[in-house]
Amino acid sequence: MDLDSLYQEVILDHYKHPLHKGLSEEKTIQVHHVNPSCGDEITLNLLLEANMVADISWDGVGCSISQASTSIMSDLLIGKSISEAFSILDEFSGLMQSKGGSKGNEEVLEDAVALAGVSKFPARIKCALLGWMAFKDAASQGMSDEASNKQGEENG
Amino acid sequence: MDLDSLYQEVILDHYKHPLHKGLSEEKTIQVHHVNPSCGDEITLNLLLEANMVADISWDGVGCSISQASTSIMSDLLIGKSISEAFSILDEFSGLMQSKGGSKGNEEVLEDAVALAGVSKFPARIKCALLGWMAFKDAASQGMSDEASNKQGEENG
Amino acid sequence: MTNSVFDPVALRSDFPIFQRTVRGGARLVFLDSGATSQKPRSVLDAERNFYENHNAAVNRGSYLLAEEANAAYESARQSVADFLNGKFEEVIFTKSATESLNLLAYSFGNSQSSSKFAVKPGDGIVVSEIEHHANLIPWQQLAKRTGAELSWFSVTPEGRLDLSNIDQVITEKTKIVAITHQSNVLGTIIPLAEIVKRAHAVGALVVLDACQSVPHFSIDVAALGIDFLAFSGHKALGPTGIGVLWGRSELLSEMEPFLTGGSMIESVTMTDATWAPIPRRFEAGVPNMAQAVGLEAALKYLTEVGMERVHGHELDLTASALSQISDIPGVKVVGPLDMKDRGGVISFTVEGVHPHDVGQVLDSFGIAVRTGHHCAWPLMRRMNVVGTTRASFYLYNTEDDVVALVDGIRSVQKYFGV
Amino acid sequence: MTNSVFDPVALRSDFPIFQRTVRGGARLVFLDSGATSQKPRSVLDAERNFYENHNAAVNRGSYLLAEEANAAYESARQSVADFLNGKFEEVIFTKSATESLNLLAYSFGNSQSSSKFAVKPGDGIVVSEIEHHANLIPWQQLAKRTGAELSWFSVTPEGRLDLSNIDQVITEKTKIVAITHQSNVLGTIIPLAEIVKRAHAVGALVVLDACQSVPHFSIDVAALGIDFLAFSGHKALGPTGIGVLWGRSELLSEMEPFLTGGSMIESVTMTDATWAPIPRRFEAGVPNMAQAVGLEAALKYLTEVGMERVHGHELDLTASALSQISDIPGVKVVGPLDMKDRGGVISFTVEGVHPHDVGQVLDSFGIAVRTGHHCAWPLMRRMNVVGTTRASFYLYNTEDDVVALVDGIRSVQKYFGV
Ligand SMILES: Cc1ncc(COP(=O)(O)O)c(C=O)c1O
Ligand SMILES: Cc1ncc(COP(=O)(O)O)c(C=O)c1O
Repeated sequence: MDLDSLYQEVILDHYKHPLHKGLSEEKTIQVHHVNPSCGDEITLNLLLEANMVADISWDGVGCSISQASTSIMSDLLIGKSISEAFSILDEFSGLMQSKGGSKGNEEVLEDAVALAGVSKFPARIKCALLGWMAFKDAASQGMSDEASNKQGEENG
Repeated sequence: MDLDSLYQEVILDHYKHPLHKGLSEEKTIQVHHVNPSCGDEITLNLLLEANMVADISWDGVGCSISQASTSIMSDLLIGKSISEAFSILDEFSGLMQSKGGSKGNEEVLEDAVALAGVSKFPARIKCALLGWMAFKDAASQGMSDEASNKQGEENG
Repeated sequence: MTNSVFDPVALRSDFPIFQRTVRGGARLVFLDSGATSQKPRSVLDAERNFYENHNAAVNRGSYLLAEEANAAYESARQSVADFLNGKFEEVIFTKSATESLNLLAYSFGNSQSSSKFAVKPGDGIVVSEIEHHANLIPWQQLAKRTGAELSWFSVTPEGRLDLSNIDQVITEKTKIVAITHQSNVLGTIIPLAEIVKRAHAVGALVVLDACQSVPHFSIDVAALGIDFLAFSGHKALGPTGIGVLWGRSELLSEMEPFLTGGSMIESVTMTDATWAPIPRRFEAGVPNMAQAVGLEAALKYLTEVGMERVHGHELDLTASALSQISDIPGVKVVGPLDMKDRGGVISFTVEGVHPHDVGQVLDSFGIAVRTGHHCAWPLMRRMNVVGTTRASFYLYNTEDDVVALVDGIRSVQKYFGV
Repeated sequence: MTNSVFDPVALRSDFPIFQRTVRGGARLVFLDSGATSQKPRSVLDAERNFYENHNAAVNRGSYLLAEEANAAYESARQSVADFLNGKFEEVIFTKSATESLNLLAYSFGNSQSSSKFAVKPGDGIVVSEIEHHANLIPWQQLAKRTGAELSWFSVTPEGRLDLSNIDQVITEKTKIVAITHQSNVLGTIIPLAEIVKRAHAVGALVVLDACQSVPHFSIDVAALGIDFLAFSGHKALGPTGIGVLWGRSELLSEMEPFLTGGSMIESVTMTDATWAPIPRRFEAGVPNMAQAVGLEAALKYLTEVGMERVHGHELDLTASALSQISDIPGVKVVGPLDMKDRGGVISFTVEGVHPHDVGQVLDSFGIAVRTGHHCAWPLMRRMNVVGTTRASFYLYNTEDDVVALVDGIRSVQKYFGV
């Protein structure tokens, strides 16, 4: 059944036992994203240290796909450099657009390949991307803040 | 041919030699009407005297149907009492709504029965009614002016 | 369509879409008519016949096709007027209920300050917590633009409109009361008469969002005593791209236009324009003619089936579904649990499973429901849910559909192990 | 449709309406495509296929039909973007060009005073004397509401836009230049490049009313350098009830919404709302899905025929008609007499016969033309006519239609003895 390709065991596990859920105090930046078509919301705290993703923590409400995807994403990206994280994000976005045509590169995406089936359900792609897009937004803002802080220091 | 039922000789005659066209100075009231769908316009002067239609004069641009109908209308209604004029107007409106089902009551409508064919051409009914509606408006306004003048006098 | 017994199974054959199957060959169990309805063949035929035989721009030509197009379009207007028990010139064709409601808000906003429709600082606009965004945001925006104050009826935990404070909500300052006839989430039908009475007592205008009522039960605008009403054709078996604004003629004929352009004018110069009488004043441009004709066919279809029978059938299905669904452990109905003042919409939550996932599993059995906030986000917060799964019924649904839904919900629970 | 020779007679068989006859069995000579076009079978089939197989509300459901409806609707958006050489998110579906133009005027009017789109007292809005009411009255109203000043290009006696005073018309104060690409009355194609250059030099936005150009020749929004463009589907072989607003994404994404309601929001509380990104921000409510799908089929049909061939064919017919009509004594063409910068629209007057009567007699021969002011009343006054008779050509017209028209005009003169 097609449904099983969507709801892989891994996904249901992450859904029931999400990783890094619960906001940590330590953060460089916080973002809040919503999926206006279903009302799902996520708050994500990102801690950047020397161009590294030092920590991600998050909270929010959402379906199994968005919760599992955010759980997998945070576990996967913590400890990576920002540029590594962005290239993983690109890889994942590509997988989501693949319309079921790709199984995903497990070396890069690890557990996130379990979300490959989502690409066959167009209405769910946004669910799978919710946490990733929040991370992307946070990281971009965090870096530009850092950049302007640096510039401030240099100028000051 | 259907066209000839629309453009009766009488209509083309009135179109080429319209009666009471050219605004007279003597008037109780002046109204201006337009047909917004084709841009035709009419200005009509009405002179009321003791509840009689003492004079109608008019000017304007319009198609053969509107011009002929206004010409016929003015010639027909001058000299009638207002209540007679309104009942002729009702008769004519009824004829226009008849969808080709009526030839019109010649005793009441005289030359205006030549416009019976218009009722088969829904887009032209407004043309045929333009002058009549201007008269109706003028007469209604004229009467209410008179009424309020009278009341003014009585109150004054 | 016969006038004898109501047979939804026979009637389904009038709707071509039920000939197709969905996921993996499943029968289509369409329970999302609250979002949009399916179309009978007669509606599609009417539109096609317009295009194939009478297509021309209305109001604009004196040739035969244009005459026919005009007659078709204005006949549609008369049919809508008859369906609502309103008058011909009181029916304005829009593209949707959303446009109809925005039309009102913008027209009021465009009024001269001397006009009785002008909305001023200190004036009140009243809505409710059950509003669809389409009958909420236009009024929020009007309030913001004019300095008027927005206030609202709240909703009881059961999902009823709370009118206990009606005299504090609708006050002497209230100019507009804009309210939904039947909630698209809860199925609740509001106590309209009481609201109309109070609103008119203080001189306020009543705008009824009838999106969920006009398609489902017989509406008589004169008897309801309201001032304006909006609905969408696509929820009433009609085409997409057509909506209706009905308004009392004495009001409409004094209101400012909304969209401006061709056909709505009396005369135009480079700097100024004057307006045509209603209904044209509110219909700028070449209108959605084919869609109006399609809507006429839809209302004719509904009339031939009989609105009482449509309504009765929906109530039967709803009563059956309501009792079966609320009996499932772990499933909670959001909205009234009894059939009093309630239409054919059921929202529910399944403990431990997000609505989106409920919908997905149901979809795998061919069951089409809607999930999420249903464009009524404030109501979701009020009911303390992130969203719901919603099943909505229409004349083509059957008891088999109810069975499929109830079985489907149990499968959802099994699938997610809750 | 083959890619070999262009054969309008063969192509007519794709348009069901040409199978019917009109008054007294006459062949339909349809010369009113400037008002609305006829529809090829493929457009009607596309709409019907949507309703019969994929009908569901977009943006709202996670079931199969809703996925399919979404895919169909967004594919239509991509097709429009491709047709105009714009981007996906730059295409907003409206109900008509009239709505598209009103959307812009209202959105600008809704802007905060700090916004770059705000229109303030002293700001300038520029139009022209050739405007259709749809691209004139919305700007008159915006000017009135904001205190901005409306000014305009005038028209030469020949029917060309007079740009001799362009630097006085478009000034440093000008914020918006809203102009028609091709006159629906005169056929004139305006010198757009010069206007865009001047407008952008002073920082003004250029709004193009492309109702009469998009259906008739190939448009590349990037190459034209404009900021916004509006057209109606029904004039481009598409269904009624669908229009397009194209706008540069960097502009649209900073603009205030127009219609508010479902699907155009990011989040909503009882008192406030925030907006979704473009294109959704400008598409409140369940959209005209079937009509978007129909428009896609129409643009596909045009693309398969080839816009160059459509345009070339129209120019051939127009050149032929123009020379024959202007040769008839007593007949005066209103608009350019040569083919330079001119599309397939010819307006004319017949001395001694009112346009309405001209149209009526032509109708008796099965010839459908439009008569009156063509929603361009100020232009009529400028050209010193009460109205004109207008013939407009499209891909399905033939040289036989031109012959019928020319013979018809002579018959009009005979009938009225002029
Ligand atoms: C130049 C021009 N602009 C605007 C319009 C308005 O288009 P619609 O009535 O389809 O909104 C038309 C057609 O009527 C037109 O020819
Ligand atoms: C109660 C209610 N109001 C308004 C609307 C808006 O209707 P539409 O999207 O057709 O404009 C809907 C449906 O979506 C509704 O259910």
